[in-house]
Amino acid sequence: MNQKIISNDFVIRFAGEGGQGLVTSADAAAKAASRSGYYCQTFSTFPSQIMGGPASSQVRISTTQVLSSGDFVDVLVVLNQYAFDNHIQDLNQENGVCIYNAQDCVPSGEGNYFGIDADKLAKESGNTRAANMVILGAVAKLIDFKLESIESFIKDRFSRGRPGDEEIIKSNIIALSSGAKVAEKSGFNVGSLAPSKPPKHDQIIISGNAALSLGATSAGLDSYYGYPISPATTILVWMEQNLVQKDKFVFQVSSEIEAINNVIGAGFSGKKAMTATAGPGLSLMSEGIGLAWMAEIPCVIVDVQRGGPATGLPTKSEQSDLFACMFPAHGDVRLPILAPGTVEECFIIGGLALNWAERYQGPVIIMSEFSLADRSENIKKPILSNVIDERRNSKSSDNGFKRYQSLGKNGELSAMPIPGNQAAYVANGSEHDEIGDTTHLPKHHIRLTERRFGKLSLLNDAHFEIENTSSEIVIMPWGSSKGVAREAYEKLISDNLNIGWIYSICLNPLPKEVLNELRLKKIVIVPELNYQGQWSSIMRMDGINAVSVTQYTGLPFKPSELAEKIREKIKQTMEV
Amino acid sequence: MNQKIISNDFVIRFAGEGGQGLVTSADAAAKAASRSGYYCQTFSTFPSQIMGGPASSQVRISTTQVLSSGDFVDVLVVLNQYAFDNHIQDLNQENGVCIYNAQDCVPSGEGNYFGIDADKLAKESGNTRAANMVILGAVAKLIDFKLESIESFIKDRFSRGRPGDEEIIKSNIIALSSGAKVAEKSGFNVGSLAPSKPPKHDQIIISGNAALSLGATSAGLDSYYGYPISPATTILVWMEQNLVQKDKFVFQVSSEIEAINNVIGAGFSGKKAMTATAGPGLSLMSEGIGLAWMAEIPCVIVDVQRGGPATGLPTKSEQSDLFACMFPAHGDVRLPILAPGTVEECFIIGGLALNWAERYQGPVIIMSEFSLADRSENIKKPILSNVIDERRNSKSSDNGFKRYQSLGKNGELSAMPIPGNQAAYVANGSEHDEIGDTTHLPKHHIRLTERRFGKLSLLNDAHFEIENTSSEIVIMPWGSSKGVAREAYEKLISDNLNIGWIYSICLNPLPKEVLNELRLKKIVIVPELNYQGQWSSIMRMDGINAVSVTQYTGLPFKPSELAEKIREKIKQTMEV
Amino acid sequence: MSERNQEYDFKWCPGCGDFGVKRALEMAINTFTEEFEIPRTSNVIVAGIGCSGNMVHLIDGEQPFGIHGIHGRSLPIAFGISSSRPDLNTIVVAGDGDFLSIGGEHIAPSAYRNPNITCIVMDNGVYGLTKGQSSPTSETGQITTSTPFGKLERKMNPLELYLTYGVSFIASHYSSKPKLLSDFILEAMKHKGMSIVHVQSPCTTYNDTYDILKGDRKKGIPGTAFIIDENHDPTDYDKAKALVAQEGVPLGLIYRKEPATINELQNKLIMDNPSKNVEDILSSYSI
Amino acid sequence: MSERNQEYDFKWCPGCGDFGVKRALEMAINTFTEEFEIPRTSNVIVAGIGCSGNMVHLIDGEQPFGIHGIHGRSLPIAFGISSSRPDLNTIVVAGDGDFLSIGGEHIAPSAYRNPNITCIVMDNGVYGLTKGQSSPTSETGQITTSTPFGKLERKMNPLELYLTYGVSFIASHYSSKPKLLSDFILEAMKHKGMSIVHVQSPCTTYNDTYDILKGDRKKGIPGTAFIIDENHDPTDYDKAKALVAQEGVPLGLIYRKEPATINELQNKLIMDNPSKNVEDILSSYSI
Ligand SMILES: Cc1ncc(C[n+]2csc(CCOP(=O)(O)OP(=O)(O)O)c2C)c(N)n1
Ligand SMILES: Cc1ncc(C[n+]2csc(CCOP(=O)(O)OP(=O)(O)O)c2C)c(N)n1
Ligand code: SF4
Ligand code: SF4
Ligand SMILES: [Mg+2]
Ligand SMILES: [Mg+2]
Repeated sequence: MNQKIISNDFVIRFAGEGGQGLVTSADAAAKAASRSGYYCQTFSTFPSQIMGGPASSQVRISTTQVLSSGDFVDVLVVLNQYAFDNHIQDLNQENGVCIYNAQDCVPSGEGNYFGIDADKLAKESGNTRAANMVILGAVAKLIDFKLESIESFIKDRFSRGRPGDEEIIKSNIIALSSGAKVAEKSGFNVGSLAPSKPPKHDQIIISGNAALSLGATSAGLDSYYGYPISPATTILVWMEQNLVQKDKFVFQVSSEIEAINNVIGAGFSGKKAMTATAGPGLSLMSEGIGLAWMAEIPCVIVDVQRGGPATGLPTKSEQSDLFACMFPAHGDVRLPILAPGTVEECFIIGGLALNWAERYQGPVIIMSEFSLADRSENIKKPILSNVIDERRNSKSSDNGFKRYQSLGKNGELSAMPIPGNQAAYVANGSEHDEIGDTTHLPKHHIRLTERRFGKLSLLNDAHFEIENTSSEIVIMPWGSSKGVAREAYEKLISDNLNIGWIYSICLNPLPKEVLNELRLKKIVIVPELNYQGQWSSIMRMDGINAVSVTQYTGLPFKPSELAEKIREKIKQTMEV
Repeated sequence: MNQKIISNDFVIRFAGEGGQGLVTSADAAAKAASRSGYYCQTFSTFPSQIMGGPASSQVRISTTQVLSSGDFVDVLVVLNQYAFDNHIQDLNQENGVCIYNAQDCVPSGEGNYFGIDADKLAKESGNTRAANMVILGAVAKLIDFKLESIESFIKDRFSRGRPGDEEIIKSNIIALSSGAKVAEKSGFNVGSLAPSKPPKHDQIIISGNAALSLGATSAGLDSYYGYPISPATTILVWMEQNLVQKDKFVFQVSSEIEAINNVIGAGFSGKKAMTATAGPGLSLMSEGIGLAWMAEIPCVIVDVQRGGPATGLPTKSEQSDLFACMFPAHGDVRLPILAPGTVEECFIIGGLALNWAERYQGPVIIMSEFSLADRSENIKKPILSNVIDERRNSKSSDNGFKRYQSLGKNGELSAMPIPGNQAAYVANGSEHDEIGDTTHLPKHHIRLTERRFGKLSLLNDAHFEIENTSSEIVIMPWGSSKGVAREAYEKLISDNLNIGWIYSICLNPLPKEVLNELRLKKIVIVPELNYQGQWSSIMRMDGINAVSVTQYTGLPFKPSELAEKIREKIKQTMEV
Repeated sequence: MSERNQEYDFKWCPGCGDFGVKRALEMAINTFTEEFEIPRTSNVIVAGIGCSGNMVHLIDGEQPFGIHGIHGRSLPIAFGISSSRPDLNTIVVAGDGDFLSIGGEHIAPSAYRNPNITCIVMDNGVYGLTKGQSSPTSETGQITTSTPFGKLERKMNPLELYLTYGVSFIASHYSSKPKLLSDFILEAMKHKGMSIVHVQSPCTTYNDTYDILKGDRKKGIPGTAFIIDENHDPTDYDKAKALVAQEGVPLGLIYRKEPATINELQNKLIMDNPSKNVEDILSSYSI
Repeated sequence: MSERNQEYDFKWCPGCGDFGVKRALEMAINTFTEEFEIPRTSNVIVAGIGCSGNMVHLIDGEQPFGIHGIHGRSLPIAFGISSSRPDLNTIVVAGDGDFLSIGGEHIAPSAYRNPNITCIVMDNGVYGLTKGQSSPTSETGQITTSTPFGKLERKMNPLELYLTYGVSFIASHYSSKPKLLSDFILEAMKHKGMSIVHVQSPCTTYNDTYDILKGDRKKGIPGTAFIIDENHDPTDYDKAKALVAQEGVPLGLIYRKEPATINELQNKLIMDNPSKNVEDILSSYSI
């Protein structure tokens, strides 16, 4: 027990009640670790109530890029009995250690547990609010994380130029070391975190939703309209704080129906416009999204998925809105969909979606997901001058403009004039002729239906990954399951399975290269967080032999479990 | 030209402007013919404006059940130049004759055309409003239809116990015969309608929407809430006229969002409730439909399809709402769908959908379509005592009732108590436990997701057709394309093609027998009126090798064209 | 936490105004059920989405029926229930965001129909459940998570709207006096037609208005809440208008009249017109 | 039929009130465009779905921009345009069903914001395009295709609602005097903020109210339309309230005030607070 294992990777979880500062603790640990050159990823789970209720927040710290929230917990901090009872089974059986709040918890059975009276120690440090620091000190000690790094983090954080700063810093440092001492005395240790290998480039630490917002803003977002809904609310809040600039407009409106029609108006008027919502709001936007498709109006709709259907599981993880996003409205509609798989991709897609909307003159959907939107991760600091702000072709000519012509020989789209300039037309949700006037003659409906689907081919520059093309079996995750699928994939590869990897941040239209490759495969295995296997279903529509590995628990996959399920699925399908 | 061909089947079309009584003429012809023992089917097309605009209405009269609106027009009546120019190409090249309004139309070129001054002749008959009768007389003469039958129809219609009745009848009969005389003088004839073979059973003549409404009412519909929208408005109007009975409730509400939530309330309260809409309203109902699925509340939503997307083509034919109906909301949802293919099936499904909603405790979608909803057809008179009024299992027991238990061993569903009785529970759109209280724990979400999908298997008694199981190729239409597909199928069969026929009025869940049979087929050919091939796509999801023959013109298929397209498709796919 | 679901349930924050409203509603349901000798299960609670809507799971004692639907649609769901089953006591519980923002569209059409529904609106001037965004009844200038620089648009006066729409019973109150509040809820339930009891129910976490409502006696600051003058005649529409135009939060019955309910009107229509049976309707299609 | 689309287009029925409204709107656009020396393409017409909404395709002469959206959503679309592009002259054209029933939810929140939008509501008391169903402004008791036994619920008073919501410019008129009507539309366009010109525009096919509006001189029956007394002070809210409470259809300007528009408020907020550029925001995430 006293022989220290050196590890590249630790998961630290704080479990207790909502309102006990669990997220703050995990975030502080993530910040401190990333300042020391480690990679981090946080993950939280909480009920949909404001205070109290069982909640937890964790951080995974690693010497390399973190792909998922991991299988087990190496250091578990539990603040009450319920937390102990419900999280202890996640503790790493080998070296995991549980720190419990000695006042509120009596651990059952034997194990690597020790109690700490953080409140008392905080008081003794001279700062009743430093209980979190006591715990952080204990945690750091358990994984041999240098206290000095946390101390420097504390100094930065509390150096706010106020009179009491010095004292607060001092007491926090005392609290930190008193926690460390308890951990040392306990005799437990989890191992030693291997030295960090800091990347060469600058980094930022940011959540998925903030990255998406920042990406959109740096690509020229002009107007944002939204209505609060978990887990998309943080995008609205971000915009209200940051999109406060000349000629920009941001507003909390009265419903999602308003929001979708607002972005249609703004998009029509020549601006880059966006709204973000979750499932219930997406459903309400159905009619409006159909209008944007029909009248060909650039706008971006972000769906930060949570558990469904209906009000569903507002603070849980699920990837079950794919059918609803791909076919969001009545009539022949199939929307372009971008689904980020990492926080970095959230940034990229925030801008790309806006650019695509401009380029193909229509609505684009971004599908994020609770666990991705909410987690913090340190990523490479984006270079803003590299971000493209693509604008629609709006070349005006005469009045009575043929805005809705058929596609050109090379797929070019007729220009979309901007109000105030030459070349007025009517953007029409009824079927129409070239200038937008209503007509229901067969020839126009045929021509315009083909135009609407044809122009999707302009959206051909999204990121994709194809690896190990020689294998017949391929893993193809989408969206937020990318990281965990990658971890599972690497496990299976290291077990000498001959499988390939395909990933596309764009689900519609699928890049040609991806589609061609997929069609060659004997089996395409899709890990996804829904019941119906929605993405594999859509791929089967398109002639791909895809099967899903599903999970519908409200939680993300765990890497080892997923690897096992994939192995199972391969066996099954190869047997048939 | 003067040698009369005896035919089983004539198509008569009246073309002109909206407001010129075109529909009335076709309906009158249909009524008169069905009274003489013929089978009839009407079809109309008009712009979405109130008066004027190019419109037409036709009736196909036959000695056997009419399956479609046919390929060509045998007698074309055109009331203006535009109508002539735009309909003349539909005239049967062999024996077709066109009657034109001599005052408003100068036919171009040569052909079997003759003019008639119906207004003048009507005036001469002593009844300026009898111009339609003049034309009907001419039409009847051209196909050798007995004037006496029309005369007796006129007598019935105008015998209203008013003083002027006698005179009106007389003048109408004069008008009729004066029209017949002009036709006789013209020297043209189209052929002779073969003698009718009247069915043994009683008949009614009714439109698809009226049949659906009547079917629902006879199966115990209690409450109807709706908002006007073409082509579903006639259901609302029907209900407002007829569902005026004790303990029933019918109301035009303020939007489709209201309507869907109204039927949810009514369904929850223990009543059989229904609403009808078209695409735009369906999209607006998205969130509500998801709630009905999640909280498991019986209700029926009728989608009378028109051209989409958005406002689309409000008075045209399309079957493009299938994706939207099958996956109407965010989250894991897949709704039961009944799609009538004939007016008779409209009646059956009106009741069946309500019964299914009760049985599986959830929402059921009926997908009708403009051309089916709007056409009149003579069908067997339903025997009301045969109609089943199935009600939910509501057996109450104690309070704190476990309404959302897992399915029983034989798929039984726990009872759904009715307010006012024992056994209160909360119907919840958030994920919940047995009694409906909110919980987002994995075990409940897993259990209830499986419950919601599992209970679909209770819906296993809908009509289906499987013919010629020996062939590898099968035609499988859905909904309103059934009749025309059948006509094409019979053509192809008579050309000795070895193809089979599968049809199911239920698209989800597919009857087991149908699914098994489909999976055995090399190719399943789906004629459908949309761009994406929506039904074949969904079948491919489910492991069926289906391909579509699509059309997206806003018009129904024509039988010969469709037969050709199917032949083509078979060739293509067999070559690959 | 409810007795029924020990495992996991929703809890209001300590001090949340909704606790008081819950007690008031429980008392009103108890009395109503006893007085009219109906089964307790003839009470149906239709809940909106918000902290407030969680009320439906938290009622103590023998349970009424309930439906916890989607955000903003409690009124149309209630209309479906009450119009189909006029024998039930249909109660809406919703927050200000739910009832007045996304659901605001349903109030006027309902008022024109006058269905027999009792609405209890828990107004805390904020979106509680989504963590403190501005609502229609937030103050202009108020800082919330979605208005970090202060809310820009005008504040809604819900009582004035109800009156203009013609809601046939309107009371206003706050959550601090459950017993008093329950009297008005009971009256509202007894009222035949659409009734709204608009309750100031402070959100201690995001918009704690207790002090503003009650004032501070020590500091001599008066509260905004005031008891309606006992001479106020609630059948006088103009007086009611004047009352709701005043500053502050009136406590008591603002307006009441008794026009026919939509079910009464429809019943009359059915009496006045020949009832149709299905056989007759079918026969009208004979050829 | 428009010059532009000979092949197939929408036509109003002979005598439809919307013809008059169209002429009035054309005149107002012409004058506004000339007076402010803006390009004609700086006018944007946002149309609802209904006979009335077809206006957007039928404007004679050089075309303004237009958007013909979905039923009931003209106001939120217009808000997206006007808030993003305050330089444009944003005009809504919609029917009573579109604006007041399914779209009714958008009026109040818009009014609280006071965006610079001019709404022209063509009220014919009926759903024209779907063939004659009852609308919020149909009379109680009126027989329509959806109320074969007479409409049961109360009729809406839209002018009173606009006032209560706080719409900052409200005029009422009818379609029979296009020149007069155009003056009010022009004023509404000039008004900075949300303006509504509510026009009685009879539906000759399903609800011909010309005679009721104008009365019958021969028979000595007075019309319901009356010109607003020239002493009426449109800046007096209470007088405006009294005016719209009267029977009949007032012709003229009912109310006007000039609070800041939402864009003015947001501009002020931007001036008052340090503007953020993307570099700064990005840096705040540095580790
Ligand atoms: C269609 C939809 N939009 C948004 C949400 C997210 N949401 C849940 S509660 C709520 C607002 C709650 O505010 P309020 O109604 O005032 O209730 P409170 O929590 O303050 O009691 C919102 C916006 C949702 N569930 N559904
Ligand atoms: C979501 C939706 N519901 C219903 C309709 C059908 N619809 C088209 S126009 C209309 C009402 C028209 O009435 P109004 O707005 O008064 O316009 P009018 O035709 O009288 O000018 C309706 C219900 C639709 N297009 N979309
Ligand atoms: S957030 Fe506010 S409204 Fe919600 S439970 Fe807490 S105090 Fe009550
Ligand atoms: S139906 Fe009425 S509103 Fe529509 S065009 Fe005709 S007259 Fe005008
Ligand atoms: Mg609130
Ligand atoms: Mg109208």
